[in-house]
Amino acid sequence: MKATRIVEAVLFASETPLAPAEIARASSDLTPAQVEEAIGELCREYEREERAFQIYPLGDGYQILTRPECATYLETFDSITRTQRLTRAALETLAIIAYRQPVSRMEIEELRGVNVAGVLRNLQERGLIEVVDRAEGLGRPLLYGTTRRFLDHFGLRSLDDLPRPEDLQITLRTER
Amino acid sequence: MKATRIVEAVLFASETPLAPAEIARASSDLTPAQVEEAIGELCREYEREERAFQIYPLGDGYQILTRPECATYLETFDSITRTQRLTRAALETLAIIAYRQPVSRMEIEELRGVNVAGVLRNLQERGLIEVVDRAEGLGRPLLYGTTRRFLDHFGLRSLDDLPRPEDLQITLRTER
Amino acid sequence: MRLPTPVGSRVSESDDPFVVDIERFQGPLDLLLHLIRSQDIDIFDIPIAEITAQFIAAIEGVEQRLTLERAGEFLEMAATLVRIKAQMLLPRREDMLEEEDPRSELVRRLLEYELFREVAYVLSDAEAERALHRGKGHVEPRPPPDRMELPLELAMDELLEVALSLPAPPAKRPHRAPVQPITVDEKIELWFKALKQKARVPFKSFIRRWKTRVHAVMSFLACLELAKRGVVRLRQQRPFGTLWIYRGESDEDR
Repeated sequence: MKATRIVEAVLFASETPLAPAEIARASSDLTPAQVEEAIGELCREYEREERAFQIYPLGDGYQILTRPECATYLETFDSITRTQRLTRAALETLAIIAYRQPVSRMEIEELRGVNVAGVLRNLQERGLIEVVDRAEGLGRPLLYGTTRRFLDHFGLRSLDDLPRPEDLQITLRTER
Repeated sequence: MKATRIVEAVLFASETPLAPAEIARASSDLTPAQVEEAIGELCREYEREERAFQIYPLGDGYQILTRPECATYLETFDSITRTQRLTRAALETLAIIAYRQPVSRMEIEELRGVNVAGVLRNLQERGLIEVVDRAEGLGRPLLYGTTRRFLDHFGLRSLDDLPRPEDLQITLRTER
Repeated sequence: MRLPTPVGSRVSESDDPFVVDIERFQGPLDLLLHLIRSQDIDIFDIPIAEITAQFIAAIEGVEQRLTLERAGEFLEMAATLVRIKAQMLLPRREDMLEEEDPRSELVRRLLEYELFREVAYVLSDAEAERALHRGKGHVEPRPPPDRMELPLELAMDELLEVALSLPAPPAKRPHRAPVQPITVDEKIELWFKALKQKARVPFKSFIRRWKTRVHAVMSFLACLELAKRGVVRLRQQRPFGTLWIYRGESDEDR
């Protein structure tokens, strides 16, 4: 069977992003490089045929998702959990973890000026952050980092996709 | 947006077969008859473009599924749908914890006569048991109990609903 | 990724900048930033007296409206502001460098917090954008499947059957020492030691410190073995009476 077809079958059957190396496991004849090539080919085909979906890079993998233009037509089928957005407290905490990881709860609280125990628990339950290490020193506090799912949730390829602090408009105001 | 594109988006996003009338809910401009027509058109497109998937009639609805020829390539990913079974060791340990919680590792080992560290870790990973407390006394050993997921799995409302026949050698602990 | 819209446009403001709904704010830093930014105050030259007054006015009655912990966070900031104000009123010492502005630590915290607040808005936009894409299954994208997500194949009667086959727990739960194999030879050693000090030893006294049956059995086997070798003699006056172990060479003790 053609590589494009195998890759398409695997991507279609998956509900999560898959890395090229993972997709390549489908067949012993398939290399990650061939998978990448097949994905490129499929992307062009979907574009040409005006499919309702496209292959999107997410984290270190790829996933077939519907195009944003279709979103309004799918709203009636939305489940409640699906549309749940994060609170500002959660977003601020995630922002700090994303940039400062591995980071302890105390450091986050210092930065946000508020207690974050509940928010951390919540983010952990949603699989957006995880304990990645323990710090040295007193009490050996847990250190948090973001997960693969974090990238997926925000449609990011990697943490490098996050804006650099100097790109934010805020920097204009920090200059004297 | 073209009817075929809307229908494709809905079919793609759905995990279950959808009847034409259900699909038509995506847009007020869409009738079930148009949905049927669009499905016919999509089927022909998928055939012509040799897609790895096709639209199949299932019950009174339709669902996009990968073609049977692709099945062999998807086998490596079957763990996604495969169910998990517990080993005898895990089952025994779970039984002891269910009926004697909160219970320490030492007590379980005493009953089973073998080391259960690995089994406990495994059951914890599966979310069936958790650390519920620490015992008093030397070393303050961790005490294990069953989780919410454990109850959910058996459809129990609480631990009191666990069957307790007369000849059960292990009795639910009442103290603590 | 798109750049965020400016902070000011996100915070809905009333006409009076310091009539604020405290529950809308993420914490004291958020509120303080709002007061500063909404009045176009230079963050590097905060009029502390004015801002402190506004801050305290804004958190008036905070104890009633927020939980004790959240209220405490705001009150702590109020105390910090008052302390900074006091420091600024103190006459400056001559050796004090210009950088040692009592406000500088607060400014550093505010700028750092503002940065992350900004990133949070960027993330919020990214989240909204991502939500426009629907994956298969139309449920929230899940992490790589792990054990938690595999349906567990286990019926209650299966668990119950296993539970029924398990041994009863020991009546007493003695403190369990690490399991060590107990040998007759070991017990023989102990008998030798005991009989070195006394000419006769009651069997009972010997096994008293061993709580388990296996120790008693091994001790008894050791006695028999020693008796067989002629090293000790055993004596029991009547059935179930005290069993005495005599040193073999002390025949005259009889």
